[in-house]
Amino acid sequence: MTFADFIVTNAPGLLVAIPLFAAFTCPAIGRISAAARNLWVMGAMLVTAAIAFILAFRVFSSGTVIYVFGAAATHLAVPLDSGGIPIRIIFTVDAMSAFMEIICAIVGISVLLYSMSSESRNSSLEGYYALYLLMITGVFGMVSTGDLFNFFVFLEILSLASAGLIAYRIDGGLAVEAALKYFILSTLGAILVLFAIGIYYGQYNALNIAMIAQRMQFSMLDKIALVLLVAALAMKCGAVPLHFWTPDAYSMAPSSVTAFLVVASQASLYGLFRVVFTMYNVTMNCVTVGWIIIILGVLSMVVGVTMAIPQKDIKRLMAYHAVSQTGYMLLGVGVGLAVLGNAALTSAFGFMAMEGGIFHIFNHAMYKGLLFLTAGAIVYRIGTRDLNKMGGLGHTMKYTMIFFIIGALAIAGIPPLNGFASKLMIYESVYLFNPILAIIAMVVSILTLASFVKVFHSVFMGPQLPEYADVKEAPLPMLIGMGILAAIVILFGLFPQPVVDMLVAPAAHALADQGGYIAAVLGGA
Amino acid sequence: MDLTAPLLTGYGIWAPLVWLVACVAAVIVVYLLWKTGESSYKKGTELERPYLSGNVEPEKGAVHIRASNLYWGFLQALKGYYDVLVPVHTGVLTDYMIWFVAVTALLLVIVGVLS
Amino acid sequence: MLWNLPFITVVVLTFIGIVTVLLKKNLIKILLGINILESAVNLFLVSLGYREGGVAPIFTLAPSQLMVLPTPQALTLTSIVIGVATSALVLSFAMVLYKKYGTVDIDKIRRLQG
Amino acid sequence: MKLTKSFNRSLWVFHLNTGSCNGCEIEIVATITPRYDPERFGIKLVGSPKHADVLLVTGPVTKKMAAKVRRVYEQVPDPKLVMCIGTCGQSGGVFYDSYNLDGPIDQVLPVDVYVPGCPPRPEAIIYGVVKAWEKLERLEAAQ
Repeated sequence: MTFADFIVTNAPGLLVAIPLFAAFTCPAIGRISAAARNLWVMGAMLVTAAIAFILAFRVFSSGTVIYVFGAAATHLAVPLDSGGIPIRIIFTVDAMSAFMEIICAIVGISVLLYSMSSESRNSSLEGYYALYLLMITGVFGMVSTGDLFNFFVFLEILSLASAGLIAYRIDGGLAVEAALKYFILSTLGAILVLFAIGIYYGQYNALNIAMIAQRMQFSMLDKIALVLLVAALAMKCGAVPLHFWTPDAYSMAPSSVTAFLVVASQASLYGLFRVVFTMYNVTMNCVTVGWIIIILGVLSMVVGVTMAIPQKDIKRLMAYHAVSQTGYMLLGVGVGLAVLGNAALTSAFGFMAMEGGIFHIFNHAMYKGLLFLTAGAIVYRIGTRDLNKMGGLGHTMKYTMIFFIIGALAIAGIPPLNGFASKLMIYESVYLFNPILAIIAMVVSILTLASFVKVFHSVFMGPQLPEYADVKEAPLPMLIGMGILAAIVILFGLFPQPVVDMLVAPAAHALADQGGYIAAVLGGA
Repeated sequence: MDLTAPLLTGYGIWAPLVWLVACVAAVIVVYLLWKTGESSYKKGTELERPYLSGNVEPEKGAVHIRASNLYWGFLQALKGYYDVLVPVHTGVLTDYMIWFVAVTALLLVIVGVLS
Repeated sequence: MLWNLPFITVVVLTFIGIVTVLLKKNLIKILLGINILESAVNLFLVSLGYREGGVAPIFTLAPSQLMVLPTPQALTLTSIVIGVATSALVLSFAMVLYKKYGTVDIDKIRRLQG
Repeated sequence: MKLTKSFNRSLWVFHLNTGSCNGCEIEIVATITPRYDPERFGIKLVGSPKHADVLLVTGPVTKKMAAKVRRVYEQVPDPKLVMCIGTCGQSGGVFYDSYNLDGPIDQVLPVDVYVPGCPPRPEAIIYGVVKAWEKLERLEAAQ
């Protein structure tokens, strides 16, 4: 088996192994020199991203990929003597997981490239990059695993690594306070997830998602487990009544970490959709759970944006926007779930709503990452995060201003950019489901634009202030990092239909199609 | 897989390239109009400075409207709403956890009872 | 009554853990509450795998005697390891917060709000 | 002063009050009412000197207003004209021996057209504007 075959067949396993290996060898390589470490980290990320793209291409062309750890053949999910129970840890990478892996790879590359120069002035970067690669491992693992307990382990790896990174620059105790809140809430959430796993194992004697999905009878215990999982994962992705950690964690973390925290929260969102769609699908009362997710979504949208407008800290304002944009995804996919039971409605607009929500996950990761990177560039140059002290930066930081404009227009859903494409799909399909929700969504978009006009005016416009006369443009690696994301934001805005056909539609259908998932794993594909 | 196909959104279509062509046409027209204007003016004179009913322009820092005075009216109008919403974000960890446990309990009741 | 005694202790421990976590103001006590919750979950996981009269699932005794299920024990081991990592991280946070804020009282650690 | 093609079709007017008793202001406003309606010929009152072609100055230039009048004059883009409305601008009018005057308007600005009268009737103002028009045409012919 040539080297290329080895890579292609073991892609899911390598996806997690390489960042993990690079993370733990990072301090050793750092002993040699800073440049060597930077090269090592960037190399590891590029290799992982390449494998992620190979895997995604393989999944989109030939369906779900099964990867069994430690079995004779990588696709031998159900050993012959085990009587139909998949006993080993199985990675099930279907279209939806591959979709999330593409997001994680793209944002990972641009953010790591960005942090090469944004963190260059700070100390103890070995630990920083080790935790960063651990976080990337956590997201890749959460997204591609088919085993529920394995999902919990990667969730914990992600929480631990991101809490460490949030508290990395202590910043007078504020960052540590933010990390503490984030981490204790995540631990509480993880305990709930563990309780749910215990319930599933007790009832169905299996931990594999496909096995549980096959044996699901939606008893009272399953309802409890469903609620525990939905509450924990909704907290992890920042749905409103549980979003309180998001502004603190996003604003206090170093900006390159915040850009990736957005992807990490979306991995929990993916987990929420995986639990609700693949494990329960139509066995549960779709309308009730669908409406729960819709209400979480609408609350997130409204409270997120209204809390963002009076903010004075630039990153805290953007953090509240991350909460409100998560609301859009929850609304989109929640509507898809609510009509899942009724085939006529699903084909009418259910799939369109889900595709809108899932496409919005991709777009949000891109333009929110871009916005946090621009905020980071501003804070890197002028040292303060307080909007009242900024002004007239447009004169000197021209490229950062252009990237900020692209990001702000995309998040507000202004036509040519990718935010508009996914929001339009959400508006139109949600309108058919319930007009009031669509109207709320549009009003929230207007308020989003309003608060970004406020940020743009107070940061970039106005005369050049004397105290920022000598501010230079952000260094090149930061601009390249932002450039990648900006290019994608524009590109996917101009050609949304091929993207929807190739990436988003298969992901939405794979998510909703429980039978296909079970057949892929247990059918011994 | 046609690259320039319009996005089908179940209800209507969205063709970004057609929209872009319209925008480019509009920009060209606006540029032509702008070109007809008078562009010569004496640099460095009062013509460059803003008209503030004849007064001298104040020091640069004071002219720039800072972030917190924007949307003052909006926040004043929604005062009732913000007086409720902002204090809810207390910043105390135990309050956040009470919210978390309360919402979980609420969902347990809803899912347990309804479905 | 006897065979579901562990599940009753799980409920009691969870109740104690949640009450400690929600009501206590000292950060260290909150951490203790979380550890109580972790132990409750671990007990719940382990007691799932119990078999009447089973022995430890060691391979050498394989076919002869009834064995207790090995999977939940593996889960519990991982969960304990994660519990250790969690406690270590929260304690280091508490140390830095005490150094910077001068207190570990949660009501005082609230400079990030609004 | 280079005159552009689009200039002679309309004169945009900016009114500047340098301490007048508002008598001339009322007359100026009367001039632009529908009864006389100079808008037919494109003569319109504008809000900023930066859009203006003609600077309508009323009142004797008080000391405080002198610097401001010069600044506003410089802010009017070329080609421009100055019209002095009312006798106050020409000779201080009723305030001729006041301690607070900074001299008549032509010591502060180069004035093109004087419209005497305290206050001048709207017809006089319109006649003044016609004079300004003629001056512009003479300038354009001389160009």
